[in-house]
Amino acid sequence: MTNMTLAHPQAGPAQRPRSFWDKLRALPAGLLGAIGTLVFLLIWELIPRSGLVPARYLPPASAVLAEFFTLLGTATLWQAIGETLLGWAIGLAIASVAAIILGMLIGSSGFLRRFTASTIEFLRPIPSVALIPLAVLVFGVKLESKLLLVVYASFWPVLVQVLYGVADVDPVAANTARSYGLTSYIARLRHVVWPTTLPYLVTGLRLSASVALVLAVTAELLIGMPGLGHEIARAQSGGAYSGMYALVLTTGLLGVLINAGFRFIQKRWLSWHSSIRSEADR
Amino acid sequence: MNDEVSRPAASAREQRQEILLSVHGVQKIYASKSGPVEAVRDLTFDLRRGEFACIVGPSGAGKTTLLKIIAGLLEPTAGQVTLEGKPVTGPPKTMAVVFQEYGRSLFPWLTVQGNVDLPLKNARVPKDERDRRVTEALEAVGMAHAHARYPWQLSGGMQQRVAIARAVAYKPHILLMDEPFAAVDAQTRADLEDLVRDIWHRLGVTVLFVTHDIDESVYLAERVLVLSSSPTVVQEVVTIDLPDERNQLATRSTPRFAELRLHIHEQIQLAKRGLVPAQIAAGVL
Amino acid sequence: MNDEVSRPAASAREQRQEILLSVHGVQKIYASKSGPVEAVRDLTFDLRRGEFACIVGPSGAGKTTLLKIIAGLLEPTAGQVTLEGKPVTGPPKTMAVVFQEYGRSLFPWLTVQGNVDLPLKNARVPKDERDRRVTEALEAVGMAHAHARYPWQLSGGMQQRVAIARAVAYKPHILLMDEPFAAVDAQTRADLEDLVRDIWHRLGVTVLFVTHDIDESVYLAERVLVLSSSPTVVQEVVTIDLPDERNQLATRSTPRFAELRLHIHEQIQLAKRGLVPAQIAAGVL
Amino acid sequence: GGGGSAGDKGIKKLTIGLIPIVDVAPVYVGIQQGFFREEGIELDPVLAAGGAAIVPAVTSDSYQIGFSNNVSLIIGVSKGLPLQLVSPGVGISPENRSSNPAAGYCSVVTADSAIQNAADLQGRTVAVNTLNNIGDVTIKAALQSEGIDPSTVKFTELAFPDMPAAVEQRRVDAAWACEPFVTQLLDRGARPVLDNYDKTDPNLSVASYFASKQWATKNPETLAAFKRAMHKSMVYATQNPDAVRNVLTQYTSIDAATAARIGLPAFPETFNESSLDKLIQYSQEQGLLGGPVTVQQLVGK
Amino acid sequence: MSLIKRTAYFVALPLILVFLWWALTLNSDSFWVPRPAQMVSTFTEVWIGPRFANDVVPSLLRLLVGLATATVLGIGLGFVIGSSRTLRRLTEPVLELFRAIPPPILVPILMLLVGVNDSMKVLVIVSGCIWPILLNTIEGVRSMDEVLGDTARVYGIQGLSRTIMLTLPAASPYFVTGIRQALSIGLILMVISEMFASSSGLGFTIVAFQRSFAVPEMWSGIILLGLIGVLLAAIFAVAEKRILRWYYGLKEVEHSE
Ligand SMILES: Nc1ncnc2c1ncn2[C@@H]1O[C@H](COP(=O)(O)OP(=O)(O)OP(=O)(O)O)[C@@H](O)[C@H]1O
Ligand SMILES: Nc1ncnc2c1ncn2[C@@H]1O[C@H](COP(=O)(O)OP(=O)(O)OP(=O)(O)O)[C@@H](O)[C@H]1O
Ligand SMILES: [Mg+2]
Ligand SMILES: [Mg+2]
Repeated sequence: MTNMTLAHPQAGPAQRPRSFWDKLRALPAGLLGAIGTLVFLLIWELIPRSGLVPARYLPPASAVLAEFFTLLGTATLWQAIGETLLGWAIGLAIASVAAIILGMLIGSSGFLRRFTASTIEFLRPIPSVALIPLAVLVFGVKLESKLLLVVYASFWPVLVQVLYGVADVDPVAANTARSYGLTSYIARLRHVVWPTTLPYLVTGLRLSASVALVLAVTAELLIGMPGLGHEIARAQSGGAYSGMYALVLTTGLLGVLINAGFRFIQKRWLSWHSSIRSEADR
Repeated sequence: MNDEVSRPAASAREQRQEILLSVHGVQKIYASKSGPVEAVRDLTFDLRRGEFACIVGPSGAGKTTLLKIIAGLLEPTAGQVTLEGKPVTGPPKTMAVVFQEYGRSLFPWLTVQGNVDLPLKNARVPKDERDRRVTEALEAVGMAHAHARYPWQLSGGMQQRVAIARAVAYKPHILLMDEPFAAVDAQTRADLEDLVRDIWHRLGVTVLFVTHDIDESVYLAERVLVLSSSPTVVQEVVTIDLPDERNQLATRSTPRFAELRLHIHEQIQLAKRGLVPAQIAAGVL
Repeated sequence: MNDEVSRPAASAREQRQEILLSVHGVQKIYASKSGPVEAVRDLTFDLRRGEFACIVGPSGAGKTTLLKIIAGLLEPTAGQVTLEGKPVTGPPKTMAVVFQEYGRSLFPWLTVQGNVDLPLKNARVPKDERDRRVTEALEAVGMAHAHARYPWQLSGGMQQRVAIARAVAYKPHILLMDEPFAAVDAQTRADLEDLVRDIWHRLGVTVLFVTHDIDESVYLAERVLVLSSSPTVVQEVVTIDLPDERNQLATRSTPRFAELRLHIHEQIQLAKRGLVPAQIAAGVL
Repeated sequence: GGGGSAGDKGIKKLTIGLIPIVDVAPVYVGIQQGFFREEGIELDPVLAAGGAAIVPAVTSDSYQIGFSNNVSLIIGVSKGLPLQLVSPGVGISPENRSSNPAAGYCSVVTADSAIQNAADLQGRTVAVNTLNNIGDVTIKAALQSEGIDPSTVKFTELAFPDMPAAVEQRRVDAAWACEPFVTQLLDRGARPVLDNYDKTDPNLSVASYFASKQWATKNPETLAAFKRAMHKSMVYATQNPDAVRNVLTQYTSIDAATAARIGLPAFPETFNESSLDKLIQYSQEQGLLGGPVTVQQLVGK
Repeated sequence: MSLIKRTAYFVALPLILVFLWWALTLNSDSFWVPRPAQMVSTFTEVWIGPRFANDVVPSLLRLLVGLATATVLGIGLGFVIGSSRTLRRLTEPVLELFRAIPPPILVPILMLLVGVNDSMKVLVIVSGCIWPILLNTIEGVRSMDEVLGDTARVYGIQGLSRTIMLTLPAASPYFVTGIRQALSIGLILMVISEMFASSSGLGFTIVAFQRSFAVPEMWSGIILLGLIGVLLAAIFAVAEKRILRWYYGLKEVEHSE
């Protein structure tokens, strides 16, 4: 990839017109990202200003950003973020712990894997939003309802990843462990299965973290529990579109932060794993 | 490399005539989708304590199968393996195995130090002694400087040396190695061969070494067991009467070396054509 | 194996004295995070059409770097590579490369047939001729029976033979091979060595073969280029005056073989210690 | 959670499930005025996104009281849900209409100049917030009373907040909107074409506060106290529309300027039982009910 | 494994669960939890008949169109972005931001921008499904084996041929993974898109049942969704096994001893 230019053997003058691209390519990653963001904001600004879409429905980026920064100064926003994150964190924690324990159990037995496969395949695609009436029935309009949705949706990615991870234990590594006296189930779990599963697990957690956020906000939006989703619904029902977009932006940024956090953990904990290694090489 | 150390150990070895490992009538039939596969028909041989034996045989002869049975990782269909008087039913505590796939047998999430340490930790060896043994073993293979690195930061030869260090630190009575150098380059391979002989000399451990490579078997072993092709029996046992001090260039250039490798080569050619010398039929070594 | 075919090809080869590949003053400096790394300092040599040359050198000498430059995959920092009179700026049409990592150089989603066929299809060779060339090439490497299998269903040696068949079917004027047998077992390696010499004889292609293994270089080549360690120059060029008919056991047991390998071995030891014979300084072959 | 039965003496805590619309303003006014506290009730209003979440919450005792439109409640009771209407919530009255001539309450509005009256709706699409509910039930009833075949009008679902944009962009031909969106639409030149509530019954009871039968029988005193406080709140809200407008900015995102201009519904003191009967009848005719329902059953007599 | 054994494994746990459900609801008379027998009759009553053609089929069509669009867009964009490091770096923050926005929030926005129609619903599905496909494709293109790339170059495979002969198959295991993830997201979004502004469709029907307190009918809808999910996953698995036969063979070899 580094020597792509070689693919075009015509040297010299033919390469001149590419100089802008070459300059761009030389910039550091962070700066390129910033440029990309700016271009996106510019396009967003221009679409309503040019009248392509009425500004009332899609306010220009500048208006939304201004609204966003005003919101940042209000306690309401931070309270809403707090509510959303509370549901997110508790739900994700419950789902992960349950999925890890179940995944390790099911994954380490061929019988259990086959026995549960059809049920898992059936339950997994059921959209958690369809469970809203059930949630409200069982828990009422309380945090637990949100949790039910969040837990149900974020349980599956972790479970599936843990199952993959457990199945991926290298037979050579397992044999090595056995021949060096790591014969008990616990020792195998701790020294071989767990470290092998960890990278899969972290990937699962990363997926689940995003799903959990989506579900927390959706629950707030549809059931009407306090949090960012509810604020968005309120802004929308009041026709305060810039406020609504600012809140959507907040949600997006929150998602980005969560994802970045998990990437950081991944880098720190899993520096030994090939996927991270190759990332560092590039 | 091993000039000074080898002599006392060698003389000590001569006294040890006790049988350490005994393989008797071992047969293995795999159940596979396309019917049963007889990988190993009937293998019988003994290893004395402190001996260095190599097993050679054509590809698919069942060398890996045999090694796994000895290591207690696989149950034989018939026959028995006895280690230090006790029948082997699971991985024995006094045995260490070095697998061919070094890249997959080192745990990538542990450092070099951690890899060598893990079996000791699991065996609840006290911390002090563990540290001492790990350091010694890493020094023995010349990897002490890299103890904090991860396996994937090492070259193939270095990784294989770590795997050997792990086995050494475990202080086994018997060391099994399954084609350990098949995937390293020739120069590293030569270095590792010398390393293994050196360690064998110094620790007086019993070594059973599986290889494809006739030259390697002649260079390394005191005795070479030649396996027939499938269904596998012991085709011949060749005693390597080369001097105990060996040198990659000198030893390999001697006429006796050439004779021995030619002899084994012919035996394997015979084995491939399915000709088994009469003496084997009797099952005597 | 190659007894009957080799003689006429050999005589034809003697007449071909035309320079096919010319490497002149090639230098390569990698830009890396920890500053520039000079992998290759100044390499100059020529290959005649139909020649079989081996490159040996210590690990990290820049053998792979050199090969990639010749193959047009990497741009040299200084110097020039000329193939058939034209400077190399991208992968030339008349060249084929066999990489060391056979497992990674075959397309896993294509069958053996498909892999060999792909470059021809890309070059819009008519279907009839393509089929003929693919079948011929697979027969030449003894893989015709496995044409419908996928690469990952084959053993390492078989995979490498498919990679060679792909190069052969491509009908290159020059064939580059980068440590192609480093990761296959000794027996397969010997077979593949004979296969490569056989194909070279039959097709009269020019071969540049990079290896770690001194024995292999002596066994295979007409000429061996010994590289110094980094910063790399050509340390010495050794003409292999062994008879053209070679045999794994007989040839390797001859005294001349032993002499040649000892000589190259010593050169590499010198190179490792940074001693470069005066003749190299002049850049003359 | 049985928050309602927290100790018999002293203050009772009640959770009430509301929707963030104009209709529930009396509850907030009543809390402000201390009517509930006077009756020994600490009322905790919780805003849900829609009635769909409130009914299960009331049956599971998460909320003790809920707010919902009457058609939803009629359907629920007809399907066997143990619910009971406890206080009137919102409705219309001729006096109220006359004081808000232009800005209406929920009614069908359109910006399409081709649609002049209800008859022009034939073959067109009307957006309602929820299908098979009070909106389309009363619209169909109103159309029928005008002699128009309701099956010629197509209904689609759209959330109230999305209606102004949808009407303006001609994505639907007409919308059955609620405040503040009716006012928004009228500001942008839309015209009312059908006053479906008025056509159904000039004194229509639109929505109510309800409780579960079980809770109501177990807590008769608390229920009575709630009814008294709610009654006071309704009377106060009817007499002090400015207090209602003020309170709107607290629990909805309607701004003060809009709040000052929108039309307010009536806050009736009693159930208009005949209009409830009409709603039952229409719902029955339109095939929405699971079984027979009577007004007595609804109001728990 | 024999067919009988496989079937036994497939139905064993579901049967046990249904039995438990039956046993637990034997004596309860909850309004919200129907009994198995009642469920079966409701299910056939509700879904077998015109409702299937009027509500289920259009929903599934929208889902398929959405998935197909997301696949084409995701793979196409993924190829372009994945093959240039500069482009990757330029777009990364914006893509991350968009990916993090919960799709249900986009419904009102898309309604404003596109209107209330089938394309809005399809777009909602696309807006959620595209991310796993796009990101996986980028990853696949990015992590293509260097040796494989060099091999192709040496044999003169460049430009469009390179895309068709090398990049597409090499990245296929990745985007297939993406499509599999998109499948379940798509189903969720199909329901959500019909929850907001609709008058027909499977998601709408379930919500309508829920709002009119038709509890057994609502449950039957949830079960139908589950069945559709299983069916889609099964169909996809068959297709995947065929297309990626080489990949699974390769993995099997790598993972066996
Ligand atoms: N799990 C298995 N199931 C069925 N057959 C097997 C299995 N493992 C090995 N075999 C068969 O048993 C025979 C011996 O295999 P083994 O791996 O022991 O040979 P080997 O001598 O180690 O060969 P190599 O030198 O190629 O490593 C082969 O024919 C092989 O195909
Ligand atoms: N992309 C790169 N960036 C920086 N340095 C490099 C790069 N590739 C190779 N080098 C350095 O260049 C030198 C020569 O590398 P090269 O791979 O050509 O050696 P080699 O002779 O093929 O070694 P080996 O026998 O181990 O394959 C080494 O010191 C290596 O570290
Ligand atoms: Mg083996
Ligand atoms: Mg190299």
